[in-house]
Amino acid sequence: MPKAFAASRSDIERIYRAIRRIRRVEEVTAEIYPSDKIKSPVHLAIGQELVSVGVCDALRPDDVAGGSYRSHAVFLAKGGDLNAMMAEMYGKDTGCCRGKGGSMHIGDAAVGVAGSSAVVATQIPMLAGFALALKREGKGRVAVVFLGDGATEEGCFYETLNFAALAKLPLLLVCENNGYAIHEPIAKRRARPDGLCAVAEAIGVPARKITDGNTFAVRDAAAAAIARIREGGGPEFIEVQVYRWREHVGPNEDFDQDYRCRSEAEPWMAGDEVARLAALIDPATRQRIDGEIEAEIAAAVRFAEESPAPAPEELYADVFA
Amino acid sequence: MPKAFAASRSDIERIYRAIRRIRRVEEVTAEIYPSDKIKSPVHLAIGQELVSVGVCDALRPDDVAGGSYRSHAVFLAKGGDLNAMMAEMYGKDTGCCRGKGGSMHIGDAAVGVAGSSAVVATQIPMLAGFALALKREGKGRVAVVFLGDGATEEGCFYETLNFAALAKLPLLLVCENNGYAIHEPIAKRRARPDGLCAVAEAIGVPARKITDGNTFAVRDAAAAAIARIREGGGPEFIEVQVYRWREHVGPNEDFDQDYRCRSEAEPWMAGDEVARLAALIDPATRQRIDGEIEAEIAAAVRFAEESPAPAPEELYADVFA
Amino acid sequence: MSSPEAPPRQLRYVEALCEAFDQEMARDPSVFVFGLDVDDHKAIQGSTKGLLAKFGPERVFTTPLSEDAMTGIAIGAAMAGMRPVHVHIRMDFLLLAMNQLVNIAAKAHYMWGGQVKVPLVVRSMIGKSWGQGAQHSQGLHSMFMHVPGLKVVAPSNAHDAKGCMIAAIRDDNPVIFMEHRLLYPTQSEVAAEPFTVEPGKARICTRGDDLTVVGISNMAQEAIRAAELLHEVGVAAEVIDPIWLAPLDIETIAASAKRTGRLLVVDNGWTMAGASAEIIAGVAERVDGVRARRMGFAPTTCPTSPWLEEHFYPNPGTIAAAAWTLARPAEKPWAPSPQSTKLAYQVQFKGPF
Amino acid sequence: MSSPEAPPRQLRYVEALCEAFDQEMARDPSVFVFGLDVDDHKAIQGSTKGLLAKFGPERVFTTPLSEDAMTGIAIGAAMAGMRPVHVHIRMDFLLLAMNQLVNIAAKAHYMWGGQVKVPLVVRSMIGKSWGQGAQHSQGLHSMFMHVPGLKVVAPSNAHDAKGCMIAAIRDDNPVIFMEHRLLYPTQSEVAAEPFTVEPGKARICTRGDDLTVVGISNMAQEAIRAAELLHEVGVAAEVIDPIWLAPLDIETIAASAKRTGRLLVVDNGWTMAGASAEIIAGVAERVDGVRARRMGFAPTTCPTSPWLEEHFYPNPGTIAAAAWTLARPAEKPWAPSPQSTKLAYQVQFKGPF
Ligand SMILES: Cc1ncc(C[n+]2csc(CCOP(=O)(O)OP(=O)(O)O)c2C)c(N)n1
Ligand SMILES: Cc1ncc(C[n+]2csc(CCOP(=O)(O)OP(=O)(O)O)c2C)c(N)n1
Ligand SMILES: [Mg+2]
Ligand SMILES: [Mg+2]
Repeated sequence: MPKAFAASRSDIERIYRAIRRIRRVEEVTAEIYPSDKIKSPVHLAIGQELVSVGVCDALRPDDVAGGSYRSHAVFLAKGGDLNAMMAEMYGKDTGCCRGKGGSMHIGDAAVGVAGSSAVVATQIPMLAGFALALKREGKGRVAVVFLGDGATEEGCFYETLNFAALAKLPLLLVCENNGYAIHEPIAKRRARPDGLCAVAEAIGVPARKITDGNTFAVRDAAAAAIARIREGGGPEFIEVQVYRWREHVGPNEDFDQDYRCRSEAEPWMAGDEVARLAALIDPATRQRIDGEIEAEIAAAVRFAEESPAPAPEELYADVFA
Repeated sequence: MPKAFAASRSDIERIYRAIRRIRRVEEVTAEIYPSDKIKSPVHLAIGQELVSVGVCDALRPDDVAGGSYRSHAVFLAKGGDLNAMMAEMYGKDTGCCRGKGGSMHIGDAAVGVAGSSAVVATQIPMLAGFALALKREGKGRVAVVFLGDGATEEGCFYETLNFAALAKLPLLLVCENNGYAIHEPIAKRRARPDGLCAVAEAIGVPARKITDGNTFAVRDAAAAAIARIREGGGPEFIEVQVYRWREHVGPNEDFDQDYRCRSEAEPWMAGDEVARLAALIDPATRQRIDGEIEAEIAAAVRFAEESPAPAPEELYADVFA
Repeated sequence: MSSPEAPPRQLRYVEALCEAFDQEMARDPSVFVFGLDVDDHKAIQGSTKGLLAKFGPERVFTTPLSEDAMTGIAIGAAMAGMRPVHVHIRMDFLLLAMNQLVNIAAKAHYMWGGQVKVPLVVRSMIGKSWGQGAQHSQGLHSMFMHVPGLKVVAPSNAHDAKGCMIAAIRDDNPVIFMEHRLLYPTQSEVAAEPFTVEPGKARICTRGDDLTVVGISNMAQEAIRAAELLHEVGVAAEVIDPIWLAPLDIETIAASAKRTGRLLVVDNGWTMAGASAEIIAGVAERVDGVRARRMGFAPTTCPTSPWLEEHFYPNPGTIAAAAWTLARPAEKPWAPSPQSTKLAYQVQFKGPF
Repeated sequence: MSSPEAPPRQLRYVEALCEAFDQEMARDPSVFVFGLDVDDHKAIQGSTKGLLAKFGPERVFTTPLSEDAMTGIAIGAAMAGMRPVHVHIRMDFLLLAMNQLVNIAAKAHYMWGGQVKVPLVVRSMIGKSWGQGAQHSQGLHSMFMHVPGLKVVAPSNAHDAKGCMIAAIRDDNPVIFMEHRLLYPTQSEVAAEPFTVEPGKARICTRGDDLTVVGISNMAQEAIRAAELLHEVGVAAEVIDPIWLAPLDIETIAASAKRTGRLLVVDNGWTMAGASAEIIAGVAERVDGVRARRMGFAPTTCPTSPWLEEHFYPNPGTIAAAAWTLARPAEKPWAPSPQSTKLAYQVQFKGPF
């Protein structure tokens, strides 16, 4: 995979920090998981962090983003509160959803994380609805929706593409194509596994595919698309080829299961953005960044552990607004 | 519109008879309608008959077809019983659905009319299901689904295209694009109004558009597609541009309403297939055919009028098989 | 909130709805009305008439045939601070939107810990008569009542149509707003100023001591007609219109049933695991010894044939007969004459729609 | 049909289901099993294990994520004479398939005048515990019970799982087959030969004269445990498992309630306009003077936090306490100790699934 994008030192450091931070949050979550303190399904982003980071780096703080149950990376890249996310996974009252959403439903309205949903593809029209509101508002804000390859098979994906194009909504659709839906490869699910961009284009949404696993390629494509979208150009679609390193749900690797093999993962691991970007940064800076990340994560875990459980009567709160 | 397809005399007579018969059934239905004897919404096929006739002419009797609430033409072209259809509209016990379905739900299983459905697009996966069964059966039978342009906006349209292509189902999708969904023109509903075939192709279904309103063009395209489908080639999509002469639902014209004007219809009326084909047939033969049709329709109306109403206890029959 | 000086004014149900949109859209720029055909010349039987001209195509617009996504889009827009009114010409089509309504709209406020609200109104119309048939006639309110987080309302007259619609638009929660096609031409007195008919309050329509009859949606009208027929034979029925089905004012119904000792619930929907079951169970949990019965759609799919359709629905005659049997168990069955059971609003109605 | 000579044999719920598929697929070539992930190495928790190898990819296959269309495809295939079993790993996802299930599957036989049949089985699993949360935990059986033309079944043990599945596959109507994730590892005696547990017959699980407790799906197990706890304090509960929810054996329940005079219905779902309302209303219509209560999910969205989730569901302790109050209204409230209320099958269960 060719990796030759121009980026300043501060770009690299910022992006490295963002990716490494997410990677480490996911790894720490995986380490905690067997303790059963996190009583909620977790779908880790390990290996796919570059997409959220690349795209969110091109967003304004007042833009809005949302994704699926696999949204730790989106949440953190968009500026979601790490303490609140960790506490949410622990089911604590201080969680971003007060313990009611768990890992699959994290959101942080204050920084434009619209929320994530566990029924595949449901978030796609939801973010288009945000885009509709942002368009009416007229301040050039943009909505971004992150979705998996599997989500493109649901009817509402196509329906949303059409309406978004028809209404020229300020919506960026970002498909993280990791080639699998749970254990089913895309070839068993799509007549034209390579046709996602063609579908978007046929419906009326300009599309672009990024296959080289480079965060800056994602960022540059997103930045260009977002600039056009802000100007009123209507929705765009970006497909990013990635690889999921861990099992679909849960903390482990699963190359010993019979649906995929490690050799498929190896090129992705070899080209890992965390390592590649780390190598581009001087050791002292890197050490400082890494140390800050570890401290932040440790504090977040402590925060989650020490936070109070919700009181029983909280069960009945917030059914209605 | 160029109209220059080679067809034998008997082809022309057969096709003429089929189209004229449907046209007249629809016209007679429209005449009866104000009497309130038909207590059910009717969606007439006038102006669009050529699609059902052209496609069904290329089908075997043991093939299966189904459509939407606008399916009088499909029903008759596929060989459905006219008496039973007329009695169904009258709500009589002798109706094809024993008075329980009405105009929007006609079906005749004996001749492969799978049934028609009034929730737009629902019939699309249903016919794909028939195609799945026919494929497993392995006798080369084919399923055809007729749908409107509006139906292509529903998620299940795309979902079905993908699965049909993936599973190489023996399914022909025929879109009767009359440019409107009720009173809404396609330009208000689709970002790319001319993109239906492109969408099908992008998903993996070969597609072809016919714009000249020629029944033989439809028949030839359908015959070619059906031959490939029978051989295991998988689904195909045919879009036929047509025009609806009457109001969306009900017996009248509606050019005085403010959503479309007669001048839009005039080229279609001028190129009407009933008149064009009639002119190709010698007057004596034509008179004979026309006479037979009138007699058949008159008999069907009589049959419907004279048939008994269902007994009240029929209400409770057939909830479960 | 209605002004005491304003002269009484009769409005049709559709006009009352339209006035609600008109007033709320003028008041609050975040309100918009959309859905298939809201902007065509028929304007959803007139209920959206004039809105396009007044508020423009950004606030009054049709959509592709994509109920699932368009519902999600409405939800997202609501979460982002707008107040969408999403219109469906048949309630049957909401079955395409169940995932978004139940899995997102109902749950968003709760599952995201109160961070977001979904002030969404979903209007839908129930078809009846002239062979609407299996897929154009369903009253599916019970399915929505079942789900915490949704409000459900079914106004039975023009006054409530306006007041409930304004309340629904102002509500910060998703509201399933169920209309009935047969009610559209019916008139009642409707105040000209904006007013609300608030969630969770039933209305006692007629007073009576012999039995309590609860009528849902247009069945409230049918029950009132049945009460008139019963009155002629000396049975005094207390007819209650719950108006809002979620939250449901079960206390008002239970208090009445406690007093009369007899409860007949008439729904415009199937009875099995439905609103009528809820009302009877809710009363049974609160009051001992009430004798209860329910009526609703026949336990079948809706047929198109008029000879069958006639028996599919409760009507003032069958309601009166059932009420008689419940109130006068010792006497022999009675039913009003068929001619006397017709409702004015049913006679008015003419197909094909 | 089970042979008297066969030695008793314990099977887990998932194994019992798998055996049903295995036997029915071998018997009838028109049966096929499909749905997301039925053919992967996890094989829907083992319930479809080995089927791919034995019956091949034409009869055991995964699908795209397209619940709406795939349901329609199953319906069409069923109308064409096949017998599809469509599998969903969560009942919540059926909300995407409501249009096809309610507008076509339930109505096809009726609306096409008996010309077609829809012998379709829709399997779905209810998730519970370990933070399944808002969208992975719903028991939506009540919505399906509401619709004429659908059958609904919720077996609570391995024996019924096999017998109901075979009955469902052989049934000529669409059957919504509701499983519960927590029941999967539970064992019971299951005959090796094919047998059916036919629609419309409830089972009396324990005999008792003090009150009738109806438990739906896994709540039948919880109710049996509650009955044991009640037994220790001298209350004899008659626990009934309806097994089939549509058609519902209300007569058996009503007869029991008539005898005990007290009825507690415990559902694995919300109570409002749900199965528990139906059962109470159905009994109230048949028997005067029964004191009735219901329990089910809290009237909230399902939270993920274990501290909240704990209070969301009925459990043997809360069931026993409610039963006590119903059976002994004059005495002071009682509840079993928390330790004694745990069910073996709940303790076994471990996330993340
Ligand atoms: C509507 C729906 N169907 C099925 C599922 C079960 N399910 C959960 S995740 C998943 C795979 C989704 O794949 P993809 O969209 O590619 O996302 P990824 O997990 O690869 O990030 C499936 C089928 C679901 N949650 N929602
Ligand atoms: C799911 C659904 N949404 C809306 C409707 C209302 N409706 C009935 S016909 C129709 C237009 C369909 O247009 P098209 O598919 O082009 O068919 P045509 O009537 O032009 O033949 C609409 C919107 C419906 N019946 N079903
Ligand atoms: Mg994927
Ligand atoms: Mg059309």
